[in-house]
Amino acid sequence: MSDPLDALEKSISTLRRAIRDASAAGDTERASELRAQLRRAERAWDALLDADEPAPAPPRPAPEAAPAARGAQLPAREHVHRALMLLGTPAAPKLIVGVHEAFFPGELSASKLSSLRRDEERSYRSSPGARPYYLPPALAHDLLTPVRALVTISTWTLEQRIIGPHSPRVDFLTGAIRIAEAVHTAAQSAGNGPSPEALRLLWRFAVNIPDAMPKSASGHESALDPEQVIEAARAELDVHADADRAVRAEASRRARKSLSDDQQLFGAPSQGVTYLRARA
Amino acid sequence: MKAPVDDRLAALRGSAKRRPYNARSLAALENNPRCTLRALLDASGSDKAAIAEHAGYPSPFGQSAFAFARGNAFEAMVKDNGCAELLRVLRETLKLTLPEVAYLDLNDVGGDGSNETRRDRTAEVLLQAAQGTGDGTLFDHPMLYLEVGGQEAFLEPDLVAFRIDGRFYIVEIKSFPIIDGQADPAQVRSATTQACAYVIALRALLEEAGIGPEAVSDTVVLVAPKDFTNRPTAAFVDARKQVSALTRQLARLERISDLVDLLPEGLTFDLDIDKDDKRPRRPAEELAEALEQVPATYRPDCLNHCEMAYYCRARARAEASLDVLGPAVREQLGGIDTVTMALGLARGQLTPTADQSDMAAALRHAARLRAELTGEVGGAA
Amino acid sequence: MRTDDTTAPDPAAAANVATTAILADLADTRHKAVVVDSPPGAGKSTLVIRAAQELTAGGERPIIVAQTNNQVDDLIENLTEKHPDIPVGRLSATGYSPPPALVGLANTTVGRTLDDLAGCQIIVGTAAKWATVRDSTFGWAILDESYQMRSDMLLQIVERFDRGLFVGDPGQLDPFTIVGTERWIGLPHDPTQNGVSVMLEHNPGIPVHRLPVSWRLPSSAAPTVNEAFYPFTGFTAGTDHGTRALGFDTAGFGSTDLDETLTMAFATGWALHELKRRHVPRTDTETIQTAANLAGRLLERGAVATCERNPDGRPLTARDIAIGVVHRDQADLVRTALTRTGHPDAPDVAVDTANRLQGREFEVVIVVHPLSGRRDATAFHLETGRLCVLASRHRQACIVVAREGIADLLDSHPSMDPVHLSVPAKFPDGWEANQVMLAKLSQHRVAA
Amino acid sequence: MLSALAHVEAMETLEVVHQTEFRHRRLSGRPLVIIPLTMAGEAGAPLAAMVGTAKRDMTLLVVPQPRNRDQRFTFAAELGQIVMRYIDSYRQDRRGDGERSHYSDAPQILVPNHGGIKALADLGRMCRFRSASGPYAVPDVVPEFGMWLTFLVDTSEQAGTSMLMPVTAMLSEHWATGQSTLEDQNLASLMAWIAPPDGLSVEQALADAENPDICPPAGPATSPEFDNRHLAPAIQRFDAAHTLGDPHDLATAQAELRDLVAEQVKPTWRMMWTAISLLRSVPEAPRTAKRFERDCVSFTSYSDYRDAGGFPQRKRDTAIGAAQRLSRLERALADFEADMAFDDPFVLADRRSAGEAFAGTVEESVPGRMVTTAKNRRVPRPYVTLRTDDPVRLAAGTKLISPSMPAGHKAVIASVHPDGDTTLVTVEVTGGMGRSRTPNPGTVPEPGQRLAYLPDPGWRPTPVFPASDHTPWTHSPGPDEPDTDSAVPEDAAAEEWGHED
Repeated sequence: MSDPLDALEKSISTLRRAIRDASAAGDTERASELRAQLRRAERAWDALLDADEPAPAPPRPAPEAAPAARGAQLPAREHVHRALMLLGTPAAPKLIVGVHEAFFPGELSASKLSSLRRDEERSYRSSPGARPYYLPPALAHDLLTPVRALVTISTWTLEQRIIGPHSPRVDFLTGAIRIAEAVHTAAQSAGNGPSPEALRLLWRFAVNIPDAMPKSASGHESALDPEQVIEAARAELDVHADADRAVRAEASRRARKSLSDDQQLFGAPSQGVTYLRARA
Repeated sequence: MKAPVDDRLAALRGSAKRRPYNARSLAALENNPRCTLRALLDASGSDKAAIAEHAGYPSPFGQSAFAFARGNAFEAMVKDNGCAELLRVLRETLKLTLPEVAYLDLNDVGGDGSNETRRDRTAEVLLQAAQGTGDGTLFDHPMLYLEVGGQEAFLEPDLVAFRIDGRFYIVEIKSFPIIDGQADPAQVRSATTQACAYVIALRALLEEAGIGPEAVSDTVVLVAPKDFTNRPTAAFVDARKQVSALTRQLARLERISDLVDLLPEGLTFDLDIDKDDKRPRRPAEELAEALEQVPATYRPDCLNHCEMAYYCRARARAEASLDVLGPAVREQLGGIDTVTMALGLARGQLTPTADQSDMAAALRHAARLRAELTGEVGGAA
Repeated sequence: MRTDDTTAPDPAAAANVATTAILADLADTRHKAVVVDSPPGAGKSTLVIRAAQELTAGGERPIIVAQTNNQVDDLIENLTEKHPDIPVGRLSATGYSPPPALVGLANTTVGRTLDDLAGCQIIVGTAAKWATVRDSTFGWAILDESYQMRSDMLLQIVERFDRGLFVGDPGQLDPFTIVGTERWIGLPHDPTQNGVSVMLEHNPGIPVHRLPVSWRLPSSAAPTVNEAFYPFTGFTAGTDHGTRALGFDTAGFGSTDLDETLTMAFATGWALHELKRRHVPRTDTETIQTAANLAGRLLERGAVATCERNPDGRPLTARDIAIGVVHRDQADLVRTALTRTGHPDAPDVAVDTANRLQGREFEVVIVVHPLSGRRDATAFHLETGRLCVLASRHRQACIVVAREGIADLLDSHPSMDPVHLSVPAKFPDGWEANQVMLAKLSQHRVAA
Repeated sequence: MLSALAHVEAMETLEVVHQTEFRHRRLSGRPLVIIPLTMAGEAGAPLAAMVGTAKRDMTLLVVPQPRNRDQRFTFAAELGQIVMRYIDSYRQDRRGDGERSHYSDAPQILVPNHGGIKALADLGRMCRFRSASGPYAVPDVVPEFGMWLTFLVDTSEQAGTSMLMPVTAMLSEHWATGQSTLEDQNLASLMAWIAPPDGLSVEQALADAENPDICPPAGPATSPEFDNRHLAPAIQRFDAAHTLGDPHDLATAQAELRDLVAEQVKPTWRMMWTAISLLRSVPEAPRTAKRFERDCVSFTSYSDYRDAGGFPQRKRDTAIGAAQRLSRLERALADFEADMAFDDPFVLADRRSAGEAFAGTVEESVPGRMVTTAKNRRVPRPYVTLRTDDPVRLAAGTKLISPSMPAGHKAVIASVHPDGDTTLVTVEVTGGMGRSRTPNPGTVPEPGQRLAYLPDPGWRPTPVFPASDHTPWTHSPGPDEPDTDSAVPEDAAAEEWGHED
């Protein structure tokens, strides 16, 4: 028992028990103090183990942060607008960030996006028309209430901003076509070609569209053919387009008749639910 | 006779708010149906964790924030972009046709997220689909409803898919992986049992509209990450046995009055929580006394799922019950309940009853062999 | 695919229709295999012999694969009796000594290698023995009791034949392994599965026939066994009410419980002899002695069985009676208990576990219920096949000995079975089957 | 029954009880201990591992952000290097010639519990199909490490092997506690019974063992409380530092994470070595050496396969592979159980109490009995009758071996007769008597001699299956259906780690 290691291990156990007692008694201050002691004791144990033991590996250098690129100074809503314009469909913040990172320089975080969305309605209502465009939510086809998960652009038509049962798929396919076109353009241009992020984004779309992947798929994005993706997406789009268009058109007609201008942008209040009941 | 039972159950719970049933607690009914204590605590909607803690046995069940975050992130990813990933796997497994993509979000109804509104809206759209007048294929977070032992239970599957042939499928999205076509059976089991509650609730909903049970498949679709990737894959789980097992347990719940009738008058598990400092005012000893009035059936695997397990284990230890050692030992000592009895018979200190004579002979023989051996190798331990 | 139309009203006619369809498929060279599912006592052996004879007549030299030496001996005995003109070979391991019934048969040769049996037109052996044969291939194999043959065993013998007739009872016990591993679950070629399922999994389109008539089970038993263990396929009893009957030689006196139970069984074909409720080890003396005493009492009083084979009645002997148990130690104890009954013939009563009683037939079977006296039911004890074997061995009556409390045990049974992906649940479910049996037995209950 | 009684005794006395005389598992002189930790909710995401061949020689590897694919493989490579260095040290000394030569020693990896094996299995599966070139390339050692891990995990499924073992299994094989098998899987609880810390009663030690503040879980899962209270914030700080790119902050965050994880894993590390020294104090069973020889052979043959650049193990067994493995596993289990009963009087007694073996005193012996064999030879077949108190449930015809007789002794039960409270068993001695017509002295039990018999697991022919490229029609899909299981999955490279969102 004369081994200092044993003695230290004992005091470590004692410390742990004391921590348990302190936490059980709700004494967090004492517990964290004891924790610090425990940590010191554990370090001492390490030191005792072997004087020659190599020091803990030096932390691996972190990959260098991407240098701030041009365009980074644009306000966030400009980034969002640009990404949405590329997609041409209502989109969730995550996809907007994805499109942004794939095709545009600068920082855009999802958290920034959500605070942005809260501001839009307030800013519109305080002075409608003060801005060239707003970023309102999409509208549900039945209740015409806001679909808060999806962001649109106020300059789009109501049809574009309404979400019917088929719209998520239609918008996904449309988005796939637009992204493929953008990748294609980048590949044709004189620059560096599409970014890895862009190829990755396209790949994520393509794997979920029948026949959009090359036949002998080795499974990674570099093998993708944007034109094939476009063709495949169009083929499936043809299946859904009519049904989707009909619902969106009907709903927008209804919206134009029953909703005020600002409601046409930011959606009917949820009292609309009673209307639904009556209809059902 | 219904009212008195409900009153007795309410009295058992006391001043605390009733804990409503959910898919998880319904699934837990299958774990240890023999346990009276658990049945009463569940039926009365008592807070088992709080009771166990006040009795001196805080339950160690907690969910890691990582698991929670991962579960949510995976489900969101699967449903991103118009359920793109989900559609791909459902087209593979359920053979959904190309036009079957219509998506209805039932997480709220025009911003109204109350259970009742969502339940009504869910009923409306699912019945439309079943009757061929709706065009939904994917129903995101519908709100189902089931009456359990006279209490309401709101149940929220991850997704219900409706196939063109007129069948609903419960789709469970889980973040544990399917590696080379296999997943952890315990996790599959718990996901399946929860899905069974949805199957039963959905069937109940359709039944009111005169639609038979075959409209809801008892094959559940499990969507989970494939291998070590983040991409989903889907697998079928044949839940027929679990559906009938859970149906049985729900039926047993209706018979809770048999158990309630056996309880002493005035028994309650009320903690008498102080309105201000949220601490129980009831003396812990008093609670312990109340708990002891009710028989519990402890099994070691209760430690994996029941909040009361540590309490019950302590009780079983105090009673020297062989339950502590688990079914393997119990099985060998059939008919003997306690350590005291087993060793008393083995050492010949207790006289066996006629019932026990076989076991006593076997125990004495085993004890003799052990004595010979430990004599040879120098005593036990 | 299921092919047979079994709506024929007359059992014999229905069975003929099925047999004709099976033989037609055998003659049809498009099929690599033909499967025949046979409920208990549906004339499986008759079919095997008929098929062997037909194949031989068509110029084939078929082999027959059975699972145990007893099964091989029985098959050979039947074959030579029905077709004394066909030379039959018995492929055996060293150390095998044929039972008396086979010793004097002129057209049977026992050999250790195929060379010893060159002149035989049909060669019969156990799967284990066939697994040692190399480099010979036959046109046809008839695989008897093939639902009890594990997939890995089939793999060892499959190269010995081009095409196979798989015959067996899907309701009986599945093969098992002592090795606990989940690594093969969900694979179509899981080696712990039975050979028939694995073969069908890889060969869609194989014709699957079903024999529609149980010639063994009396009309009192066929519907219950059908409902409990074969819920998705129907079969009927081959005999009418009244064709089979049991009667006592002597009037009962003295031991009333036993007599009451025997009377119930004789009158209705079923009896549940229920002992008082207790949790007991599986070796519980009282249960075991009661099972033995029932047999002893039956022998003591003497019984006459009437049936289609013996319309004028035939006295039952100890060899007509079996006692079925779950565990081997129970069987050992029952054998000892039989000697204690004092009846000189009692030791001749067959006593065995469900596994070993598979494929056998008796007039009266006494069963120690797998769940009797248990505190909880394990998957092993709930396994449908086990109860199915025990409840379907009899031609006249089945007596179940159990402690009270099985209903409660089932009622509070937790469903803890692991659930696996993409694996169809095994049906019928053990719990449901037990419920059906218990519901039936409760109508024939005698409290002891 | 005996082991059940041992647990009951332990429960009453609150002390562990021996249930074997020996340790039936080989314990290497230089085992490699690995304690793997994984991140909750993630598919086989390693969080950390502590690894080393001595208590004082330990390495802690931590993945600061387990969701990051590159960091995971950096971790796999680092752990892989340590493990491969250890394995390679056993690929040096080879004995024997030609085909039959094999390495004289084999590695032994010890993990705390079965979960640890599962974690290594997942890691092996994750690594073995990876490629060191092309897209998503990983360091060279990763696939090699993955294949070796898979090999070791596969062997651990086979009874009696010792190359990868959970320490809890080794401990609970020897010591019976007064708790359930479920609780026995918790290393701290098990150690609380076997060797409670100085000054603590078993009861107190047990309470401590289930308290994550005192005994953090032995993994692979960490305690949810630790995750939420300490680990999640620390990972967040690391991520933040990583994003901001300040090297000083990053180093601090990383050091903090290391300290946190070290605090969680070190109590288990120390306990592992205490457990190992406890196990060392239990004498090794005689037949362990023979089984270890088989380990060496299988280690050698896999090593040669790797040297020849063999493919990684398949995702799932083929029909023939599965059948072969099943036969191997069944055989090994039957042999191991017989070996244990043969070596160990405690195990034998357990089987005696169940009637599966018996011991007694010879009452009568007919050493001169002869029979004529099928080959017409006269051979000695003595009859020996024993009287036993054991509840014998073996039937006539059962083949027997005996640990009390010289090697090679074989017998078969001729008859079993109950006689009052005892049983008379007559056996025919069939082997181990030498080649002459009279049995060698000492090979036939004599009256008054005490001896034990147990069933002979016997010799079984190794089953012969079709060649692996000739799966027969019963076990393979038809020609028009594709074989879905090629040796290397086509999507190996595509098995990417997904979007980290």
